[in-house]
This record gives sequence, C-alpha cells and structure tokens, in this order.
Amino acid sequence: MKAIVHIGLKPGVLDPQGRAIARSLGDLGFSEVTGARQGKVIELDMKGNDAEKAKASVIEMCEKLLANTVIESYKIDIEA
Amino acid sequence: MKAIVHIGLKPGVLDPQGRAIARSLGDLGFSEVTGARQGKVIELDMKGNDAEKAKASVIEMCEKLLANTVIESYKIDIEA
Amino acid sequence: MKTAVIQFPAANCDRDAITALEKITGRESTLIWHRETEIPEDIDFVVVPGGFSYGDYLRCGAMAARSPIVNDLVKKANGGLPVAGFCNGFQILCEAGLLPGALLRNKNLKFVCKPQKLKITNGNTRFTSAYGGQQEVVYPVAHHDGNYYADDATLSKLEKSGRVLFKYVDNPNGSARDIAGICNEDGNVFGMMPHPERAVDPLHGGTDGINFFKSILESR
Amino acid sequence: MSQDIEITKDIVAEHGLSKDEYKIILDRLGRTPNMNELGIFSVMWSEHCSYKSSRRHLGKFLTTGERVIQGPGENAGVIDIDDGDAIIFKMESHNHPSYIEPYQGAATGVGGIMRDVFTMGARPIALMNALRFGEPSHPKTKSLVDGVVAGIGGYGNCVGVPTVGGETNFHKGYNGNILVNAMCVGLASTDNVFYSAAKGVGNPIFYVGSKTGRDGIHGATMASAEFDDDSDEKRPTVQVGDPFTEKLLIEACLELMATDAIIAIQDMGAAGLTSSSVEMADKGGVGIELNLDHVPQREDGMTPYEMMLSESQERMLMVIQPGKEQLAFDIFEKWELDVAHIGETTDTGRLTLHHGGKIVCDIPVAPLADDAPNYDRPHKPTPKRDVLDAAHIALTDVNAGLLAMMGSPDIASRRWIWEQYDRHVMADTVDSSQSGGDAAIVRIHGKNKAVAITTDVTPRYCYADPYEGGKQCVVETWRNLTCVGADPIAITDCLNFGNPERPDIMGQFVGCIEGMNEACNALNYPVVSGNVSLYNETNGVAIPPTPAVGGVGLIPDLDFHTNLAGAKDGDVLLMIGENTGWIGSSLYLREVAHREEGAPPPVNLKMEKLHGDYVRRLIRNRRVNAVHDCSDGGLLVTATEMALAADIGFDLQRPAGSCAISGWYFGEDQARYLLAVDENSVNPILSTAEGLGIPATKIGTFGGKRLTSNDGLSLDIGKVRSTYEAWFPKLMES
Ligand SMILES: Nc1ncnc2c1ncn2[C@@H]1O[C@H](COP(=O)(O)OP(=O)(O)O)[C@@H](O)[C@H]1O
Ligand SMILES: [Mg+2]
Repeated sequence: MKAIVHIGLKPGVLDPQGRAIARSLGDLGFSEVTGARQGKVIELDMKGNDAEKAKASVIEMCEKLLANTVIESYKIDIEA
Repeated sequence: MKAIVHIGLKPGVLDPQGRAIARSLGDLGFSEVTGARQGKVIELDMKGNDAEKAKASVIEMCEKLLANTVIESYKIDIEA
Repeated sequence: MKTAVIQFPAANCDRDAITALEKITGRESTLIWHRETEIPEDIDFVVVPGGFSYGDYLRCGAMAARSPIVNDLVKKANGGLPVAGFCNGFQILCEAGLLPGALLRNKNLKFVCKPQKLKITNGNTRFTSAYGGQQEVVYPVAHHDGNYYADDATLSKLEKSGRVLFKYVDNPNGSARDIAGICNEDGNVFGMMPHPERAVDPLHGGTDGINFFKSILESR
Repeated sequence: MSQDIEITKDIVAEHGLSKDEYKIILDRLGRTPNMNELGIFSVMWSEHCSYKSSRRHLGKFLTTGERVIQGPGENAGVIDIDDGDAIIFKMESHNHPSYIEPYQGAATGVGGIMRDVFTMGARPIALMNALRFGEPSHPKTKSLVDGVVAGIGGYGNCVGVPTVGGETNFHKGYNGNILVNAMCVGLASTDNVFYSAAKGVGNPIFYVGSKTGRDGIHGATMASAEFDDDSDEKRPTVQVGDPFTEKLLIEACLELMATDAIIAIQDMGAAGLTSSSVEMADKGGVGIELNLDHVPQREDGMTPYEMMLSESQERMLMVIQPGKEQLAFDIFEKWELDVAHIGETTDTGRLTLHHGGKIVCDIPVAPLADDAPNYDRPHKPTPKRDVLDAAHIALTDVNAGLLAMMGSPDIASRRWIWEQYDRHVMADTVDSSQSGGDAAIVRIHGKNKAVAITTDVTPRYCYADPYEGGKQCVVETWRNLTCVGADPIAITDCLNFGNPERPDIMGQFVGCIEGMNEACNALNYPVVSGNVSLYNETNGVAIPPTPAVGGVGLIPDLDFHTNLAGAKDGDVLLMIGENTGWIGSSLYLREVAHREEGAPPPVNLKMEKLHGDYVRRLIRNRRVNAVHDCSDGGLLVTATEMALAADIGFDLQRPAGSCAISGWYFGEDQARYLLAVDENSVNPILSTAEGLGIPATKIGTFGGKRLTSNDGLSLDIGKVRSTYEAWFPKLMES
C-alpha cells in the first residue's frame, strides 16, 4: 500500500518560494502565470492492506513529524 | 485555471530527505513504513481556459525551469 | 588578467570572490549584474560565485541559471572562455548544462561549514597546474546541497577522462565517488562545492586556494 | 474588522489594556476609540513596545562614552572605531515565537535584528546568538535545538552574513520557555548613519520590502503574555521569514543610503506599521498621514486593523527627500522589491489613516509615546545565600571530575551547532568558532583592524544573587574581549526575565540591572542598545534571570591579537588572579555534586580592571602565546580547553598550601586568566605583576599529549577530546 501525503502552507502564511517561482516564470515570458505556491509530497510505502488503519496511522505521522501544523496543512491519499 | 505540477526524483536517484523521513518514522515506532520519497508540488494559477494549451505551456515551464530533468521527473494536472 | 564576477540577487559570496581575485591578479574585478545580457569581450575569466541566489528557492541555482547573463555565459564558455563556479556557482553551472550532473541535499540533511581536506586528482589542468604536484589541499566548505549526483556512465566518463579535479577526503555530503570538483570536456569550465576563494588569506581560511587562481593566471 | 464595532470591556481586556490604561485613552481622545485606534494603543502600550515595567530602570544605565555616537533610543547603538568607521549593533529576543515554531521563530529573530542594524546605514558583518534550552532529557529539547539552530543558520547563511559565535546552555529552568537571543553587528561610516526621526511637512513616506499579510497580528502582545497550556492554540501568529527578500532589502537600502534621498528610516518590527509610523512621527515631532489603500497587500480584503498590526517580515518605512521619489522607486524596482508611496508627513501631530475613502483613525501621536504607562513595580531583593566552603565538597578522582565536566551539557563542544553556520562568508572572519576563541574576530574589510564580539551571561549566578550575577555578565564579556587582544568598547543586552508583576522577579530584574550598571561604570563600558523580554514563564514558573550581554571591542592592529589556541611545547602556564577555590554556584557543584547552592563568586571590579588591562598589555607586547579567561568550570576546564585547542598536553602543579582541591581545580573565582608563555617571559611577567599588585602564579607547563597533575590527573588528550566532542552529537542523534 502507498500513502501520498500532500503538505502545503496554510492559507495566509507567506510562501516565499512560490512567489519567487511565479516571478521567475514571468521573467521567462510565461505571462499566463498569475501566482504560484510550493508544497511537498511525501510518498510512503506501507505494510498491510487496511486502508482505514493506514490512514489513521499516517494522520498520526503527520501530526508528529511530517507536517509542521503551526504553518502547514496536509491531505492524505491512500492507494492500494 | 490551475495547474498542479508534481515533481519527484527519478528512480535510482538517492533521496536523502525520503530516507531520513523513513528512518525517523521508524524511530517513532511506525514500523509499518518500509520506504519514503519526498517530492514537490507546485500549484500555478493560470489565465485563460484552454486546458490543452495550458498543459503545453506548463510542460515548457517544467523543461525550462520547474524540474531538473537530470534528476527529476514531473507530472502535470490541469484543473478548471 | 581581467576577471569578472556575476552578481545574482542574493548570491552572497560575490564579495568573497572579488576579494580573492583582486588579491591574486592585483587588478580590479568587474561585477556583472544578472540582468545584463553580455559579458564584456575583454574579460579573461569569470567566476560564478557561491551563496544563495534567489534564496535557493525551487532548486539551488535553478533560477539563476535561467537569467539573461547566464545565456551569454553559456555561449562564451562554449567558445572557450574560462569559467569557475564555487558552491552555488557550481550548482548554477550544472543547472545551466555547462557541467554534467546535479547537486542534491547533503546526505545528513544539514548545512555543513568546515575546513575540508581535498585530494587533487588531476594536477594537469588550467585550474590545478600551479600546485606543482601537491596532493592535498584544505578549502572551506559551506553548503546545504553539495551532494554530487550523476548517473554511473557519466561518473565513469568523468573519472576516465581526468575531468574529476578534486575528491573529498572524508566525504562531508555524500557526493558520488567522493567527487568534489569537475570540469567540462574542453577543460575551460570548472565547478566545485568547496571555496578556494575563501582560502587565500592566512587570517581567514588558510592559503591553499591561492594556487588555484595562480593556475588560471599562469595558464593564460 | 470594522471600526464601527462597539468597544466593550471584553474587547479592551482582550487587547491587554488595563482599566486605568483605557481611561487614559478615553481622556486623551475625548471620545471612545474605534477598533483601529484601540488596536494601535494596545500594541504601543504593550510591554514589548512601551517597556512599561522596565523603562525607569533602564534609565539607570551608563549610556555615554568617548566612542559612543548613539546610545539606546534608536534602532541600534552606534560606536566610533576610528578612521571614519562606525560599528552599529544590537541584541534582541525571539523567545516565544521560537518555542512555538523553532525554525521560523529563530529565523525571523535573526532577520529582525539585522533590520535594526541596516536601518541605521550599516552593512551587517556578523551575527551572534545566545541560546538557552531546557534539560537535555526533556522531551522537547532535542527538537527545539534542532529547529532553532537550523533556523538561525537557514536565515543567516542565506542572507550571507557570517554567524561567528554565541553561547548555548541547558537548564531545567528553561524547559517550558527557551531563550533565543540574536545579535547583529554592522559596519557604517560615521558620516552616514541614519536615524528614525521623521522631519518636515509634506515629505513623502515610502513603504518598501515584502507585502503585508495577516501574519503575526498581535505578536507584540503575544511576546508580552505568559504561556499556559493553551499556547499551542495561539499558533497562527507565527511569521515565516524570507531571507532572500531580506538580502535584497539590505542591498537596496544601502544603495539608496549612498544617495541623499532618505530623511528618516525605520524597520517594521514588532507591531509593524503602527510602531514604525508612530515612532518616526513621535521622534520627529510631526504628524503622519497614510493611505492604507496604497499599502502593498498579500491577501485580499485586509482591514485597516490588520494592516496596522501585521508583523509581516522584511519591511521598511522611510521618509524620502521630496524630488527623490523616482530615484527611490528605481532602486527598489531594480532589486525587485515592493515599493509604494503611502503617505506624507504633516504638521498636525496626529496619526491619520485613510482607507476606502474614509478616515479610519485619527489620533494624536504624543500620548501614544508620552502617556505610555511607566510602572514602578514593587520589587523584592533576592535573599543572600551562604558562602559554601570548598572543603565540604569532595573531589576524590580528578580524572573522573574532568571527564564529567568536559562532557557536560554546558561545557561540551558546540561543533554540532556551529558547523551549521556559515562563519566565513564576506571574507573577513578571522577567528571563527573553529579555533575556539573567547570572542569572535571580524576584520574591517580592507583594513588591518577588527572588531571582537562576544555574548555572555551566567544565569546560575544571577539566580543566586542578581546583583553579583549582573556584574559578572558584563565583566565576562569584557574579559573575553580582552583575551583576544581587543579594547572593550560597549555592550548591548537582552534582559530575559519572568513576570514583572511578581515582586521577586522584579527584584531579580532590578538587582541585575544595578549590578550590570556598576560594572559598566567601573570599566567605562557603556550600554548602547538592548532589549527586554519579560513574562518568560510557563504555568507560573519563571526562567532563571538571564540578562544576556553582547560585548564589542576593537582590535586596532590585527598583528596583535591572540586566542586560546597558541600554546606550544614547553610553554609555561601562568594564572593571573587569585584562586580561593570559590565553589558556591559553580558548574562543578551543579554537574558533578548535583547541588545548586551557595553564594556565587563575588566580582571585584577594581581587580577585574587591573588584571584585564595587564593581560591586554602583555598581548600588545607579544608576551603571550595563548590566553583564556577562567569562567564556567574553573581552572582545570579552562586549561583543558587551551590544551584541546592547541592539541597539546600539560602538567599542572597545585602549590602546597593552596585551597581545597575541588575548589582549586573547579572553583570559579573571577578576574582570572590563564596564559601560555615562553619560558623566558615568565620572570618579567611575574615581576611586573608583583609591582602592579596583581597575583600571578606559575601553575604548570604545556607539552606532550597527556593532561597530568600532582593530584593524580592523568588522561590522554584524545580521550578528553572524544568526551568533549561526543556529547552534542549523541544528544541530537539519540
Ligand atoms: N535592556 C536594554 N538596555 C538598553 N537599551 C535598551 C534595552 N532595551 C531596549 N533598549 C532600547 O530601547 C529602544 C527600543 O527597543 P526595541 O523596541 O527593541 O526597538 P526596535 O523596535 O527597533 O526593535 C532601542 O533603542 C533599544 O536599544
Ligand atoms: Mg527597529
């Protein structure tokens, strides 16, 4: 089983990386881009095949380690 | 329109971040995790509403800037 | 020898590079702004400095490698202009395609700043000839993403063709085959994570870097 | 939030204003404030901005001196180091944010203190940090250390200013409340220093740097409130640092400062746009009118209240010379920074804000500053402790004692930390952490002179006796500067204490300040800037009193500097100063005997001055190969640090008839230095000392690779080194 964890900055938190990316794309002539945000994805290989249980334990991992919940929010997808 | 770009290390490229995550999760007692990889997601806000055209231009952005194709591969999703 | 240092927003070792170049050449070095489109014709040697161009956002060196001045740098380097990139400058040269491979996050994920022992693995190049057979040098390192990566074929090719100029003694960052510094096929473009420009002053980081610059000066 | 909301008692209380404070506001306005106005009063009158508990005591400090160009009152202090060069420096705390989010808290702390320095026209040339964490075994300590160190490095390394030194201690007193104090030192020309007083009428006000977001709203009040178990819920006030923008801002500001376009400039620190505009207006005796519609905004729909209270980082406010607007626009646009003309100076003496075609705030500036509360809080002196006789503290095995000390949290090598800091960028760090000097040395670019920088405080002394501890922290910085051959010039400080509303805490605060000031006066060593951080408590438990001091000195000629690493084979080890074996409140007592008691060592300021001046003279006469002052851990730890730095052993000889053995090796008598000197320098040094009335004793010789003594000390230097180096990595990798 795989768990895909998407981690992004909470709305309102400054995203200097995203801003710099948007500006750089503009400089390269991609004027259709009006904004950018950068986040992380963590892909976990997991034993077992109980999706419910996996999700619960990934939530715990996010709270304990993977996400910095002070400024980041996360979303979990479990793939068989 | 939004473009979501997933960027990950190509298979075979050492992923120090992913490895450290797997190890830390193990240390925290999450023994069900057997491996981890870390990637990036870049979310772009885009003008226009032609998904085809948007995708073509995001591919160009990836080749030119967003991904380093020596070590990274990418995947693009366009959302209306 | 007329030298120039490229100035990117927040590539903060431009002063280190200029200090070293001026000390060794005895001449003023030119700072070239990243938005310029041309490197002046009379420049004999260009340094792409270390630091954190664009904050190292997205990927180290990625944004700088797409700036107008680097377009011209690539052209002139392909025409034979000697170029050296240190630290972030090495990352930029790789990102710009002037050197093969890429720099990943250090193996232990930590920034590392310390004097680093290096083995000179090819003393017969325009960047190392003045060492006169000296085998080891110490240059400071200071980086977060210095873990050199290239596929095996590329690594073997680099080694076989004498394009690996320096290797780490006690690899500080996980670089493949302990590679610290490499050059391009024509031998005029060089990049490394350690800082020879911070090793030209006994009070600062030692003096082992002086012969690096002397090599370039003498090989002209 | 709209200004039409009715102000209730609860709203006033939520803003941290007391009933009496609110009454003054009503009085001065002659009406009820609207929300925006209330918010502005609340942050301006917070402890953080108004110094309401500390102001009257800070006023006692010696703040002037021959070399002082600007003392406290501006963004940072300014001293003259000859040849038209000025050094601008300050230290500041970011304790609460760093506890909540260690990486970003520490990073923005570094960013903030750098802005205070370059606001005044200086290029930052060095960063320092003073850190206190809880017990190593506390479950939070490791991740806090990890995050704070990464944050300091992450910001400083990226901006490209070397982090050249600092200090790190561990104690259970900081379990729930760590301290992150950052110091920045910058270099300017004496004839191009910038101040914050706005001047003139109708002069344009420019906003530059990052856009304003909703981050950090009420950060200033957060930094002035005690923690409780709900603190985790107050998280969204944390700000994210953007070192890339900071670097651009430094370059852009310095470029504009090289022209004559700036009349006044002020960074937006705590309480952002509010405190910067009010301070500029107040200091210049003018009014300020701003149109908030022109403030660059990161998010849609921001209210005036949010804009005025936001603590978004990397922003500056300046008053521009009329006619120079275009020049300013051009420079900031070159550096790709947001820049906006948001208002004008006026002659009304009022702060007037427009938003959406309406006036949303119109208050007189003077009361915000002049009528800010200024409390004389009751203070109770800390009871004196008994003197502890070293004869009652056993030391049976010197080897075990030394190893225990060298591997203890407060002595063990900090390599794990400083290898994460770029210490060399800018090409002028002379003596980095690598060689373990008492003070960092940073050369003035292109010249053969340097500044020496150090930070110190010994909280266990301050806790035991605030007055003696206050003296000691100032004196220790002075000694450390002396050890590298510098003339000490001035200090900055960061006064970290608990809740000032408690008389015992206030007693610590007052005691420390009075002790510090006594030392400043005796050493002619003024305070030129500083910061106060109060309410460092969790669930009613206060941190130990921690007045961190940052000292700056001048090495006029780099050919004459020293550090602790120069001892050579055959050198004689001399001790300057007297060893009475003072064991009370010593580190040995705490780490090995597990007792935290006894009066701390008294500080004799006359002796300090005499001994230090003599050591400096010996350095200038090239009489010494290495110098190290005795502090934490006493004589044996000091000598061992010299041995490790030079990779050379020593043999110590405790003279017959000296004090008790535990005290001789590990006691912490003040005013002491250890010197490594050539054999043939010994007699001249001893006889001159005798003439000056300075105790000086030969206590050993350097040589070989073992540490030995006539009390059975016998250790291989490699063994000592591995104990010393292993502690930190082991903690962090466990
Ligand atoms: N403990 C102190 N010792 C000396 N000066 C202090 C102290 N605390 C604050 N100051 C001075 O008070 C002024 C205001 O400090 P602060 O609010 O920290 O400034 P800023 O808003 O620039 O960060 C500064 O000039 C500072 O140097
Ligand atoms: Mg300030």
